[in-house]
Amino acid sequence: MDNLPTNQSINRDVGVAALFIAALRRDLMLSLRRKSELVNPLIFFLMVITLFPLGVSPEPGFLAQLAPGVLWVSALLATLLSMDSLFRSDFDDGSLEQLLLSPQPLFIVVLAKIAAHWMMTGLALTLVAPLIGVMLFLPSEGMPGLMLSLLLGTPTLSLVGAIGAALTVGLRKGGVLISLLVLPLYIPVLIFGTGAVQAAVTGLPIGGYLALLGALLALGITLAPLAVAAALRISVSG
Amino acid sequence: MAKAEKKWLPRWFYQLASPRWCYQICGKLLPGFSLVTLVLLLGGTLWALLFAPADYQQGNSFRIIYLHVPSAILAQSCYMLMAVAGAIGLIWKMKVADMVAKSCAPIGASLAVLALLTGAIWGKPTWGSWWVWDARLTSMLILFFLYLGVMALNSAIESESTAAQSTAVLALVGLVNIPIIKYSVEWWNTLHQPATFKLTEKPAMPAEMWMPLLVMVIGFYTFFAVALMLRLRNEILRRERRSGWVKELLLVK
Amino acid sequence: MSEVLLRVEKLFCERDDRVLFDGLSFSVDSGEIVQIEGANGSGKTTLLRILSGLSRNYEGDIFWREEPVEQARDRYCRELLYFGHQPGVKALLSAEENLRWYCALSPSLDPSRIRAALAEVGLSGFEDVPCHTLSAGQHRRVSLARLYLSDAPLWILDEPFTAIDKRGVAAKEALIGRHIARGGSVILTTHQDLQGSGAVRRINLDKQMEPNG
Amino acid sequence: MSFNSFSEFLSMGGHGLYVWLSYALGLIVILANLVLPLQAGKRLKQSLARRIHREAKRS
Repeated sequence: MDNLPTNQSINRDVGVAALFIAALRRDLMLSLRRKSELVNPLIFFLMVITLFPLGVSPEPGFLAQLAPGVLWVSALLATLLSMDSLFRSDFDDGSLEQLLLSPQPLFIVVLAKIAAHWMMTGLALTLVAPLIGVMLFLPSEGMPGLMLSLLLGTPTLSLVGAIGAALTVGLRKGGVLISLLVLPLYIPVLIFGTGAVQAAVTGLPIGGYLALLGALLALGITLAPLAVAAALRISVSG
Repeated sequence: MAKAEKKWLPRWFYQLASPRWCYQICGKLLPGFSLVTLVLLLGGTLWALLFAPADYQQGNSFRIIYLHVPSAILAQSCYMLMAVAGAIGLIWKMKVADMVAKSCAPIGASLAVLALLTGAIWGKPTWGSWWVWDARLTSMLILFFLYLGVMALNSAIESESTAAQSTAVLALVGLVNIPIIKYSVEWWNTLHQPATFKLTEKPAMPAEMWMPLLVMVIGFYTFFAVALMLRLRNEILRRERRSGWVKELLLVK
Repeated sequence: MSEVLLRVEKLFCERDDRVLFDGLSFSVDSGEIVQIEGANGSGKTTLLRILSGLSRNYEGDIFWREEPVEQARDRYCRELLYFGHQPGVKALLSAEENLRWYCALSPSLDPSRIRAALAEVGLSGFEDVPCHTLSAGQHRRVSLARLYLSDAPLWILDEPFTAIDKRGVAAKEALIGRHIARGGSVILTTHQDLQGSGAVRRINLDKQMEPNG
Repeated sequence: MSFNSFSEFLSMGGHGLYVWLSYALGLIVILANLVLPLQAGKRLKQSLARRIHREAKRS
């Protein structure tokens, strides 16, 4: 009978980059195979936007003024809506336990999962946003500001939302709670995001806003996965 | 590693870690703190209402500052204490720190409500409406939301230790966010209503005005200590209900 | 050649106002099977979750190769295979994709043996079928295939034989026997009696909690 | 003393409603923070004592 290989001889560690890519691929594959989850946030986004002209006024000038805020608030809510599922299925089927028991850095896997989530929600929202901007009579000068601010802002939303998702993953009724936890934390992104769109509409430089959104994103990328990893360990432990 | 670290910390740190010691010391401190609180708050209020001069612009409605500012300061300090206590509980697995963090949340939330209400009332004679999206008031509102989130999470999780740890993580995330929120809200405020009249940003307050304010702030801090100790004692009893000393304590009565 | 792998000292855990175990001490040597017994709700799963490092709601000390497990966390994770209540199999991924992911997560699993392992658990031909078309028992078998890939010395198995037929159980027992023979050790819970796997040490959580027992 | 008479003190130069409302709210919040934990503590001690007696009887 062959003996167990000693610890030193087990040398199959995949590198950090390979691990990140493997985790990203796995999560993208999972969401692509479940089409409904992919389109649900987009449909929600579209529906909420439709409510505003119906509820407030269809008058173009008025809507154009409202558009930056409405677009950003809807994008924020759509992201929030999809957040709960980030770790939920992994928790339910036991893959989360296996993930926590891995000697590989949890930080990397968490970051990959969030990146995959963002590609399926934030990035998709960014891509359809100009279309919806047109429906709300957002002036065409505002479009670059809208796209760029969403591109920089939505990853931060996913990162912060993931903290809420990790904290509530062990709870049956996590859905509403997650919004309570996360919405106040979304406020800075909302302020700078709408600020960028409004500045772009009025022809002011938007570099400052984008820089701030970028700074928030950088902070989020470095700190949020740590908080998520800690929160996951706590939630699974309980 | 944990054991090696322990030697570096002062002795009182470990005594604090003992719920029993903490319960007893709180019991000893409470009467003194209560007395000081009573004197400070009563004296401060009388000073503020009777002797402090009226503001030349706002008249007597200015006297609301003596409640608004201390409660706003306390609401923020309380959040900080909650997050720090939570972090200590997370790192050193110190039960008492968890209990302090849990006891902080309702007190802080109530003080945030007081700051919001007094701010709103103050806004009526100053701006002519009950609510104005002033930067300070808006930040305070968001702080209140953060408190609500912490309390909601804490009550949603059944296991006490898991609840304490999860809440601590959330409070720490909130603590990192508070400066960002404050900064962004201030930016947003100047963007939308430039150079409006600010409630509490006065150039130089004369001594007759800020002295009672100082008394009130200190009074609120001691009041907070009293309220915290009351809640902490309850929490210690509840969490330690199966330990021998609690049983003895309750059987004696 | 037997060496102490895992040592547990004065483990205490309570849940929902109930003490599950108090002062529980034991050690697991290499080449040893330890079976955790007890009635339902006696804390078997909780104990396994604590031993694996998933749950940290306990008091007491756990040592891995005589090093406190908190410090040896990285080494311990490398040398541990945990099979939990939920199989940890993604329904939307195929069996092979599931196993490839686990190989990326833990270096003690050998990806070159995936096909062979799936054949061993009777799933050859199902490698690239999405797992949601498989039955619950097959799900567990996908997860159990990890045992055939594993070079980890310590296996912690929570009810590994549920939803598996007799022949499958015999094969798993043979596998455990081989693992023991090459110097590995196993901690498991099961309702079945282990047969032919040599010496099995039993730890009964019910007896442990009897007064003065 | 900034006021000459008690009625002047009450009216607060026309801002009486706001000032007194604020101070009333302040009083309520402060008292609530003291009374509620005291009550809760009392109830907690009673229920814990009952429980201990129950357990003592049973064993």
